Amino acid sequence: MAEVTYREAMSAVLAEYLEKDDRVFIMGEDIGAYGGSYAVTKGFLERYGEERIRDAPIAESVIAGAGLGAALGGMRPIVELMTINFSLLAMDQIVNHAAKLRYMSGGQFSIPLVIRTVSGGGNRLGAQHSQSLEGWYAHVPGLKVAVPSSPYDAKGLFRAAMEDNNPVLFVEHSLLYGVRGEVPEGYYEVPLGRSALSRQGTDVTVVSYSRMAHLCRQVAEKLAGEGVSCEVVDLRCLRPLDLAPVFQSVTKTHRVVLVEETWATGGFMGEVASQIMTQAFDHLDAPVVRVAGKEVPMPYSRPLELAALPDEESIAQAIRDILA
Amino acid sequence: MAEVTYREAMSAVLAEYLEKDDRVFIMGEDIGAYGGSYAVTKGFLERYGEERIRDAPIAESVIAGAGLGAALGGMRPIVELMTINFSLLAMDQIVNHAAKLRYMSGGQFSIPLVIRTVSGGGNRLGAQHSQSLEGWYAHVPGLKVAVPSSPYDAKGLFRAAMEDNNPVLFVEHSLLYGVRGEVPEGYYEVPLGRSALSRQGTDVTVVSYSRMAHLCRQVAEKLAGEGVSCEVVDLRCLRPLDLAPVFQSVTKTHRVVLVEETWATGGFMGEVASQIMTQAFDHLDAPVVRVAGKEVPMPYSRPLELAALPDEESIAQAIRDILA
Amino acid sequence: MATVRAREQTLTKKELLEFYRQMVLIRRFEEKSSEMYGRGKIGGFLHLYIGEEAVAVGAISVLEPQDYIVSHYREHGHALARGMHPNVVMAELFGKDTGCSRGKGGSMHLFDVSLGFYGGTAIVGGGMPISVGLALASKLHEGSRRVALNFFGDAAVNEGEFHESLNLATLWKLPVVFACENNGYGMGTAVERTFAIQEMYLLAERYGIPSERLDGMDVMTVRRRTQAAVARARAGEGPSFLEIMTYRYMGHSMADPVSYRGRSEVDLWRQRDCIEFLRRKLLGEGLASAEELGSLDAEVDLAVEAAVRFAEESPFPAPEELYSDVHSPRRADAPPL
Amino acid sequence: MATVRAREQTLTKKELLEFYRQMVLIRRFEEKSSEMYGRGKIGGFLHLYIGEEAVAVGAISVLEPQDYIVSHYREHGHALARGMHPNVVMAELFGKDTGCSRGKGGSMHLFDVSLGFYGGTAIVGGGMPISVGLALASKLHEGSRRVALNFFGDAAVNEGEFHESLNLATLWKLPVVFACENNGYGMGTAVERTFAIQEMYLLAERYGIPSERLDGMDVMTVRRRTQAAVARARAGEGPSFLEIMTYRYMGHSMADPVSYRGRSEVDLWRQRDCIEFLRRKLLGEGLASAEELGSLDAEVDLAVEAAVRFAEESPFPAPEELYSDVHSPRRADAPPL
Ligand SMILES: Cc1ncc(C[n+]2csc(CCOP(=O)(O)OP(=O)(O)O)c2C)c(N)n1
Ligand SMILES: Cc1ncc(C[n+]2csc(CCOP(=O)(O)OP(=O)(O)O)c2C)c(N)n1
Ligand SMILES: [Mg+2]
Ligand SMILES: [Mg+2]
Repeated sequence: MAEVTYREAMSAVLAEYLEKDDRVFIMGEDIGAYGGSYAVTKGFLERYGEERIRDAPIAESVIAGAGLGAALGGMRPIVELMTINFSLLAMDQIVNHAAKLRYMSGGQFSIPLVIRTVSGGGNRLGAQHSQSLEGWYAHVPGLKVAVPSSPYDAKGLFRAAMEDNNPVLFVEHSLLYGVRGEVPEGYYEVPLGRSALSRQGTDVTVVSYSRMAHLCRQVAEKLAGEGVSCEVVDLRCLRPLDLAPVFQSVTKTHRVVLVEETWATGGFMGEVASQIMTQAFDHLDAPVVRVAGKEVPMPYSRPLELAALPDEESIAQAIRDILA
Repeated sequence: MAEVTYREAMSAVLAEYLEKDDRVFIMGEDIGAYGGSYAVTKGFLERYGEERIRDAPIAESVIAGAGLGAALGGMRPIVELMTINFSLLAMDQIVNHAAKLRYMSGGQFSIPLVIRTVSGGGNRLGAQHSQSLEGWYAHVPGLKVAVPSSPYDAKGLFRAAMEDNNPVLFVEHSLLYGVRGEVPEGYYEVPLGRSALSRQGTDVTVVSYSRMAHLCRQVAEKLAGEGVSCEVVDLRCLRPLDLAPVFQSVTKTHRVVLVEETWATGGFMGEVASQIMTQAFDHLDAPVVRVAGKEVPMPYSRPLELAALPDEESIAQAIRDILA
Repeated sequence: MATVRAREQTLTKKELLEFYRQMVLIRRFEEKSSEMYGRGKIGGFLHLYIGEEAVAVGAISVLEPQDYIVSHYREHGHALARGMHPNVVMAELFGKDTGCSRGKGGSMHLFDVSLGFYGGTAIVGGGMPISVGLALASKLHEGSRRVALNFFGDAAVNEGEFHESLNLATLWKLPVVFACENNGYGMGTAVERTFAIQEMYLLAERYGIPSERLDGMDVMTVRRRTQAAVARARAGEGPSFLEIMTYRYMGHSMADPVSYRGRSEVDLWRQRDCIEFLRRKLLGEGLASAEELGSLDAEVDLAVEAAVRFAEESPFPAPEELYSDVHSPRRADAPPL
Repeated sequence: MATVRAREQTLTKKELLEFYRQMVLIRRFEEKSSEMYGRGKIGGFLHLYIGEEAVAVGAISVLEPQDYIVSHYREHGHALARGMHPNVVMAELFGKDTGCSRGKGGSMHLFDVSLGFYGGTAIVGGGMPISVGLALASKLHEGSRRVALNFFGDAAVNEGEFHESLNLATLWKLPVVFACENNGYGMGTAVERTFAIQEMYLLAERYGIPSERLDGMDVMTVRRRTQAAVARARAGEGPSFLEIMTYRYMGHSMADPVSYRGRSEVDLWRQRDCIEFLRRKLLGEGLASAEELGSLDAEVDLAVEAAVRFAEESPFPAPEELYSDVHSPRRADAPPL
């Protein structure tokens, strides 16, 4: 198996679909001449031409809406919203239209639309460019939300998103693009709505997704050295949500730490905590612990930003605490 | 004390501020010549004139953003977004700007902006007009979110919102406008971030807000006849969130039912459940139970819509079940 | 066969009678809807198209079967003009399982994929980006053979999406026709109180596309001008904008007390009523007799009555339908798992 | 005193030298920022204003102290031209407690309420509605005595908010000046690839407001035309739109490899460099000697060095600052509780 970066995995799988099906095209801001703000589509314009690599005006609502319309019209559009912060400008098209058209029409349409976007902080980009809002989309029936944390999952989940016939929000993380991992040569998919048991352990169940799942795995390695055995569940997808591996894990560990990057209040892990309580109430030896971003707009100043985000140390400490 | 409707309470308190301070003005869609889609501002245009009752173009983003700008410029704008469904078109201005400007500027600005909007379903308005998205705004540091369930709270919370110096999303419910309740003549406020113990009881703690809180009180009355004693907590405000009365109640009842109108997955009550687990873990005799909207876009057809929404019967049944 | 010479086109008597029939059908249908709303058979909002019939009928008459329509919440007229059966539209308003959206959409969300009828959105301006996307699909994959006809109201022109959609459609030369139904009001707010540019087509024109204002009370004018726009789109020459001047006789929705305009304004428009106009023309030019028209009227009355009966007798969706149609199954052509 | 006759206005030597100083200050400041970014002192994105100095300096020179400025993320130049001290701007870029936003904003979020400087938004187009609101406040409460000057890029014109903002400002005759800095690109995408209307001012004009395109490399032209727009706004005559043609010599941000345009295009613009242009004018017309300008240059160098030192030596915000400034306290004039 080849080791590739998350970025390379994404580039490869995008190219794969462009080559496989001429109904696939990419539309977004600065994906062509600029090569994509995270260089995922570098060289695509030259390779696939302007018709299929469509640099769009800075106009998120029509980008998303035109993607939706093109999907209704039989294409398989891949729409890129540069970051999830800007997706707020497209939210009406995603939430009020893409998510609802099939249902409102009594099932007449399929909507093979994949919206790629980038979430998360940690780049010193300040309050307007550092949010992790994927949990909002995961609240909406009619959408699916993928949140891969590794090159393997990125490629596999993206295929699943493309083979799905529903609007999928595909949420990458800017700090993961450089992360390397093994990716098989042949075709495989990671189904939407199947969490991964990333690491087996016996003392505590650590649940997370996207970049935080990546951190959790590193923390688990480190804590193994301290004699702490963490079981790590990577949700991989927030909607459909698969908590079965979590419930199962809890019957073994009896303790849970939930980690997410966004603000705790109203974060998606509240949902996860709630469901764990319902499904595994009798197995819990302690309340579920949540690690999350601090409840402030993201500050620019480096020491403050570091303090605002969960990191390996704060995750490790939460794990130690719950075991203490 | 006079009995007035929720609508009358809102009209009165809006008029009160228009009369008290000439920096107050109202801006929104069809609030003037039309009288407001829920008739809250009926007659205002004639009484206060075009300068202060500003019918705006159907352009939610600039409505919210101009409200924000006017607040920065020393006014005390009341902005109306006709329903929370349309607020998605203004979300960037609310979430990326109003919520963050003070923090990003290192505390240089105060933002006395109140955004009124209407949430909820039950009017046969279909999927795009029936959402309850206030929980999303409650996730955002820098915003406050009020969700009154009675004429008394509507008036008192609105005053608190107007006296606050921060952007407040003030979320009314279309099915509450006709509800009557006692409202004192004199000045009073209901502070933002103070939940109400709406009803004392001993068997189970029922937590809710907005129209669902209204229903929960009615259910509690009814169940009293069956010998079930419900303690009802009305959150009244989702951010700041005050769960102290809930935690206290749980030490007495040991059982909790959470009721909200939106879809369960990623709903705000997940947060509440999570915090209850953390703060009152040892007092719970059973997992917290959640009653919520069904996980589908709201259907138009009456029987389906009724099935999609929590109602008195489904709330009562959840209470009976948790006590069984 | 008797014909009317309408500048660039020749309409047959048959076509004109069909226009007449469709306009009367829409009007009767709406009147009946209003009545059914009063009886509690229809819920939610109900936005009637009465007064605007010539717009839907004239514009849609030029479309080919493969074309797309994207409309807004005042779309009963568009649905009927496109050939949706009154039965399934009325059943939809009743929330019945036999409705065109299986009762899940309601008045604001009529759909029929087989007719290329893509709704029905209750979000002002929300259909514009979607129509641009449909046109993009057509251009990318079908050489612009399919045209997207997008109806929206004057107030939608206030939304940012208007600008974004016009820009993108123009930039990419997409086969879409933007048909603005300018009825003078968005809810209770008159156009001149919300839009800086009174002549909307003058703004659209600046994007570099053919734009014009036209009389929406004359079905032949609407047809003629739409025909030019659609032909252009189909020829790969890109979008056009039509500002179609019309009027809704009723309130914005059934909840509207209509306090913002005077009776006399309504009367003025009623004098130019599109149905009366065509009726006079047909009679005056000897293209139809009063009897012929009367029998069309009667036919329509029967159809509307039948639609109500159909709706009434149809079942509500079964309870388990609540959960169906949220998601599509996996693509048929997807690799096996 | 020696003066330059610039059609409608007369600039004194002192004023022209001040323009020169400000433009050189901005350029040196940006060059130094770039260097500090390379050394890891500055993080995140960093959008340099090099090449566009005449726009900020010329436009802002006409404002009164009570006026408002709303800018975007490429706003160092606007901040400095408005009179923010280089120290506090550099300290902000360093994320220091002494920064103009106390280190919380960073390069894209400079603020100074005492100078009416309202940021600094990192959302393309996001400042437009806010500037409209500031102008509304001015009109409602101060007889339009305060003018809002709103800077944004050519790409912002693609956003729906452009349309919504222009419409509202025009409709309500608000004292706002929309200053579009057309530097030919939004990130790596050339204007002609994203905007259907190549001459943006022609679109703005259709809203019914004075709109023009002007040379942004000539600080005197920028000043003159902005002066007219600001005067109009202050007189209660409503908004104007200026399309100011300029160019950024550097990449979009420090991360931009600038693969989308050729060296020769940059060189062409550099030949029209705004600082060189003014320098030649000052020397050519005998308004300043090479020594005078040299000493201004040296003064600026010192100021920029001092700014770096100030930023370097300033402390980071204390850890507890993480939680401050999320909310304002209750209104001072609120009823007692
Ligand atoms: C985004 C959004 N904002 C507001 C509304 C509320 N609303 C429904 S219809 C309407 C007026 C639209 O008028 P127009 O576009 O002229 O169409 P008409 O009703 O006249 O046919 C408004 C404001 C909405 N549905 N969607
Ligand atoms: C709403 C939004 N969409 C996309 C971006 C990403 N982005 C940042 S700057 C930029 C280009 C803006 O170009 P322009 O407005 O011309 O200003 P310039 O950078 O040329 O000064 C883009 C697309 C953003 N910040 N906000
Ligand atoms: Mg209208
Ligand atoms: Mg630019």
